[in-house]
Amino acid sequence: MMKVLTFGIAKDIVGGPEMDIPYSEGMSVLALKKAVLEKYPQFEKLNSLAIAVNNEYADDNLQITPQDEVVLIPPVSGG
Amino acid sequence: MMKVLTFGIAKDIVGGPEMDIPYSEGMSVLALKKAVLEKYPQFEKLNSLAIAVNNEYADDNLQITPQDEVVLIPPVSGG
Amino acid sequence: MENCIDIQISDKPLSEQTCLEFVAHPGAGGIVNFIGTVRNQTQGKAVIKLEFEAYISMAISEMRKIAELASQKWPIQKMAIHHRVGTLAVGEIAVIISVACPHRKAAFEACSFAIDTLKETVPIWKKEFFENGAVWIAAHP
Amino acid sequence: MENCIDIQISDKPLSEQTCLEFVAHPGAGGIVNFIGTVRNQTQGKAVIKLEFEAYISMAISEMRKIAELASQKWPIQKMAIHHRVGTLAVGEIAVIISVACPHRKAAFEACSFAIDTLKETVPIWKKEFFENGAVWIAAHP
Repeated sequence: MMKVLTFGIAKDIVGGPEMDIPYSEGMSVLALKKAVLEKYPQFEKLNSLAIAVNNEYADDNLQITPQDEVVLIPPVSGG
Repeated sequence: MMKVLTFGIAKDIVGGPEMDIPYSEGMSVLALKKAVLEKYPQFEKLNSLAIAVNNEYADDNLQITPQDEVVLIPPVSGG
Repeated sequence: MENCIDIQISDKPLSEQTCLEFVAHPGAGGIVNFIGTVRNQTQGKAVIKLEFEAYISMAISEMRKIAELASQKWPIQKMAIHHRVGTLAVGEIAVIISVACPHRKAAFEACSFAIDTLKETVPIWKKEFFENGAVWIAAHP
Repeated sequence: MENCIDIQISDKPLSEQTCLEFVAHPGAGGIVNFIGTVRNQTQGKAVIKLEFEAYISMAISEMRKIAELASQKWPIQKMAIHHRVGTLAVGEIAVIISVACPHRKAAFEACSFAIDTLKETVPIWKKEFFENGAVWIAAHP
């Protein structure tokens, strides 16, 4: 399992500041997104859902390693 | 004679905060400008020379009355 | 540009004076500040208060990227971006962006670019509280 | 708009805080400030100090016209234009223009319009002092 951090509405949907997702070696960001959507279909209703890996927006094809800090980024609304 | 107030470089050219110009009834702003340029040809060298009558930029054909506050406006450079 | 950029996220009230003092530069001819404040209504609904949550480490990194990118596009001498987090009342300052440039046109463009980009990329989330509920802004269509 | 416009010409240092407090408005979503400061050089020549002279009654009137015209073009909630006169040192504030609007784009456009127009129409004159002389800015081609 890997830990995925949540903020904003993602924290409300998940019911806490993090969630666990089954991890498989070489897992891509796209695969992670699919796993998140499967567990919490409410994410489908958001305007967007990005993934940050180690403080950077991650492309769908980036491979996640177990040491990475992985964060769900729902639509931002700062400023 | 009528009093014409000066500011900025106009004050330097005239050598003081005001100058006297011969006044004739119904005198236009254009006629005033010509009288000023005749007395102080250095004004020809400026980028522009506007006339304010009673705190408003005045058109060349405006007629000046003896009660008006008349001011030479050399190129402005505020801000 | 390293020492010419000041990025801050704070749960204390932001100070425009602090930003202005940071961007002061003897060669600056124009300083443009954008100050985003909490509005009293959104689409006609009265806003009671507002909460900002940030993924702080990444938000700092994205704000710095904005300042660095702006510095490549315009001749920026100094730039400060401060964002508030936590609970804010109506009228409080949510964000300040200050840009000093030799000439004003660049300062206007860079400041406008920075706030536009901040609203698109920086992981900070705003929750508005109304009489009868609360909404995470921009979350849903 | 009468009570929503604050026009000042002063021989004392200008305060950004004063402008910001004036333009504060519960419906404001974006406040844009332009701050013009005295630069340390003009075309490579070191500036020692600067003097502003104003035809005050008309300058106030022209500054008010700018704010009123801007208020017709953009949905301005509050606007302050403060200009300094007298002797200023490098780094001192010559002018502050603050604009509060419901949305930021209008505030940027109105503030930029106001400083551009001020430089064209308001009867204020700047004399820059160098090591070896002084020049009335913009007077000659």
